[in-house]
Amino acid sequence: MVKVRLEFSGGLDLLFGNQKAVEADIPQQSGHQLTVAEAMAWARDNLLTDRPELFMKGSSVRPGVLVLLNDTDWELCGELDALVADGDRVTFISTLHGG
Amino acid sequence: MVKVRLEFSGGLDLLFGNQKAVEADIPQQSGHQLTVAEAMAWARDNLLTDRPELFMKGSSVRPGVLVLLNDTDWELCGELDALVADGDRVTFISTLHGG
Amino acid sequence: WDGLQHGLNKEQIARYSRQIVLHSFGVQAQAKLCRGSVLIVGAGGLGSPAALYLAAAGVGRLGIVDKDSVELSNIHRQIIHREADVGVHKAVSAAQSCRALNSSIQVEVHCEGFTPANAVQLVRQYDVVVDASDNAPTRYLISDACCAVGRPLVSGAAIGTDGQLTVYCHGADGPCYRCLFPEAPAAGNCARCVDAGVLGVVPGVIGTLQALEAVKLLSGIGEPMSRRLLVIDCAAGRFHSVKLRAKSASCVSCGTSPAITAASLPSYDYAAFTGQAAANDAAPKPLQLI
Amino acid sequence: WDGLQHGLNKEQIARYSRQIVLHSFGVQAQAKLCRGSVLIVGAGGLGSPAALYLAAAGVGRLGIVDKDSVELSNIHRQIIHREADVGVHKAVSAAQSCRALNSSIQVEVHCEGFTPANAVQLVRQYDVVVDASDNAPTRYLISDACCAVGRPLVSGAAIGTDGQLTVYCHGADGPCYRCLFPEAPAAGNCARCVDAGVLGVVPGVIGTLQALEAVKLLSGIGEPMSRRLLVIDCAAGRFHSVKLRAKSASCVSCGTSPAITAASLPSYDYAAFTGQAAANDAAPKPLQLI
Ligand SMILES: [Zn+2]
Ligand SMILES: [Zn+2]
Repeated sequence: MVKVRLEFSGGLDLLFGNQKAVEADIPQQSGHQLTVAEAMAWARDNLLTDRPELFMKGSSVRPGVLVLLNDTDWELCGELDALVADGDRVTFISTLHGG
Repeated sequence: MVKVRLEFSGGLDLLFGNQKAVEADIPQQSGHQLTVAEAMAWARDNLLTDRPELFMKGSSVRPGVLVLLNDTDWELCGELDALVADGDRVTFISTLHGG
Repeated sequence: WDGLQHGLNKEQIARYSRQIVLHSFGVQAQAKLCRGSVLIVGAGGLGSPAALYLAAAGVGRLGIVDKDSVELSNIHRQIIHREADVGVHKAVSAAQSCRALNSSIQVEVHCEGFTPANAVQLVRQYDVVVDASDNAPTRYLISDACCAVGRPLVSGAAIGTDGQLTVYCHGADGPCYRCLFPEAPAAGNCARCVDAGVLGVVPGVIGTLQALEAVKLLSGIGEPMSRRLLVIDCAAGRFHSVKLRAKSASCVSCGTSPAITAASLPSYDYAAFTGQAAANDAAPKPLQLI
Repeated sequence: WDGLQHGLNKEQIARYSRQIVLHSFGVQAQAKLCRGSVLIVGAGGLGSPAALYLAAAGVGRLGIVDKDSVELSNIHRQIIHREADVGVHKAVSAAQSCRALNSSIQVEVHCEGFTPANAVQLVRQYDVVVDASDNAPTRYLISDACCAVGRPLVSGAAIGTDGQLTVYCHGADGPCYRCLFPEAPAAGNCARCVDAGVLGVVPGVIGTLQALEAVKLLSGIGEPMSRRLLVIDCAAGRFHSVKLRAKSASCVSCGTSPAITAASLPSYDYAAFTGQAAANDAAPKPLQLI
C-alpha cells in the first residue's frame, strides 16, 4: 500500500463526490513502485462517482486536465511513468475557461 | 549547527539587506536544542544590517511582529522556548497598517 | 413563485442569476447577502474594490466611513473615485459609485470618520465590518469596537508590494487584533502608504479578497479566514497562508473580563496607546524628483 | 527638472507619487508603465478590474476588445459597467470608465471582438496581452496570436469559486497555452459562467492579479508568473502555486518550427479544433426558480 494524497481542482472535485482531497491507500504490485498511471486508474475505479469520460481518455488523463506530482507539472517528472511514494501528492486540475 | 530557513516579511526584509529568506546554519550549545529565542538573537547578531530596535525589544521580538515556526504562530508552539530543528522555518512578519 | 421563501424579487433573480445558478452558492446564500449589511471603514485603496464588489454582489445595506476628500494622488489605487471626484468627500464619492453599480441596495455615508466617540454605535448597525483603514490607531479602534459589539471583522492591509488579510472576532475561538498584538508597535515602525509608497494594485488584490471574506461571512458559504493570515508578496508572486493563535482569555478587548467595553471604549486614548494620531493619505508633501 | 530622464510631467509625478516613492518601483518603472501598452481581450468579469487597475496605474495605452453589450446579469461581477450602461457595447462602456479614472492615458476600443481575422494585427499593436475571455476557442486564439507575434500573455480564468492565473509566452522557456494543453478539451468539459455560475468576486480577484502581472511585465519589476500556475479556491480560502513545464520544442504554436504563424493563423479553424464557437455571457436563458 502507498499512502497518497489525491487532490481535485477546477471542477474535477464534482466527479469525486465533491471531495477536493482524498487520503488514499493505493495497493501496488509486489516488487514494483506505484506510478502516476496506476494511481490515476485506481482513483477512477475506486473514487469516481460520476462520468469517467470527464476524468480520463483511454489510459491517460482527458485533454484539458493538468496533472501534478507534489505541485510540479508531471511533464517534468515522467508523466504516466512518474513514480509515486508514501506521502506524495498527486493533483488533477481542470483548466478553466470562464471569466 | 542547525540548518534553519529564516524568512522576513512585511518590510522586515529591509532590515536584513533586502533578503526575504536566508538559509542559516545556527550554532547550538552542545547537549541543548536550539530555541526560537536563540535563532532570533543569532539573526540579530549575524544578519541584521540596520536598526536592531525595529526587529527586537529586549530579548523578544518588538511589538507588531508576528513570529511563526513552520507557518504556525509561535504562541501555539511555546514562543521564545519553542525548539527549532534541522529543516525548520522561522518567519518574522511585521503587521501592516497601510491601505 | 417564491416557493423557496427566499424573498428575492424578479429583478434580483435576474441580476444575481450567475451567483444563484452556482450550486455551492444558490438562492438562499444570495438572499442572505441581500438581507445583510457591511460597514466599510475607509474608502481608499482597500475600500475601493471592497465596496464595489459588495455593492455588485447585492449586499443589502452598505455603510461607508471616511473623513477625507479625494486627491489626484489617491486615484492610482483608489479606483472607486474618478478624476471628476477630486475634492469630493471620499465617502460620498464611493457611495455614488456603488449606487451607479446597483441602485437596488442601500448605501449609507458616514463622513465624520471612525472615532472612539462613534465607533460602537456605527459597528452596532451592521452585520460585518471591513477594516480598510490606513493607520494603527484606527485598526485598534475598529477591532475593539467589533469585540465590544460582537461583529466579525475582515481586516486587510497593504504597503509597498506586500499585503495581508485575516478575519478577526469570528466564531468561538477567533482572535481579535489585540490578541495578536497586545502591545502597539512604536510609531516609527508603522510605515504609511503616503510615506513608503504602495503599488496601486496591491490594495486592489487585498480589498477584493476582503469583499470575498465579507460575502462568505454574510452568506455562510465557505471557510472564513479566521485564525489564518494570508500573506501576499506581489513582487515575487507568492501567496502564503499561516496558522494563527486562538483568542486569549486575558485579552483586554475580547477576553473573559475585558477592560475595553462598549461603555468604556469612547474614553480610551488610542493616540496615547499607539503614540500616533489617526493619520491619512491626504495632504502629501509634493514629491521632489531631481 | 527631468535630470533622471524619465519623461514624466509634473501632473504624472503628482498622480503616481505613491508608486514613485516606493523604493522597489520608483520613477523609472512608472515611466515604463506610462510608455507601455496593454491589450485586454474581454471587458467582462476579469477585464473589469484588469482595465481599471491598469488605467489607474498609468499604462500609457490600453486596448479593450469585446463584442457584446452590457446586460444586468453581468454587473454582479463586471464592476467596470454601471446600471446606466445596460445595452451599451462593453468595450465602449469599459473605455469610458477608464477615461473617467485617468484622462491622461489613451484608451482604444475594438468592438468587433477578437477573431482569427484580426488577432495578429491587434496583438502586434500592444506590448502585453491580457486574456480576460470566457471560452476555450478564444483562449487558444489569443495564445496563438501571442506566439506568432511574440508578446507575453497574462492568462486568467474563473468559474464557480475557483480561479487560475499564469503568464504564457514569456522569456526564453515560458510555455504557451498549447504547450500545456495541445489537445482541446471536449466541448462538454468546458463550463461557462453563464451555465455553471460564478461568485462575482472570484473573477475580481483574478482580474486584479492579471493587472498586477501586466504591471510587472511592463515595468520589469518583480518575478512574473511564468512557468507557474496560481490556483485559488475562494470557498476554502486556499492559494496555491504550482510549477509548470517549459515550452515544448514540438509545440505547433511556439515550437521550433511552428505550424501556426502570423500568416497561417487567420485561416485556422478554432471552432473545429475546440468543437465549439466562441461563446459569451450574453442572452442568458431566464433563470427559473420554483
Ligand atoms: Zn482579543
Ligand atoms: Zn507552445
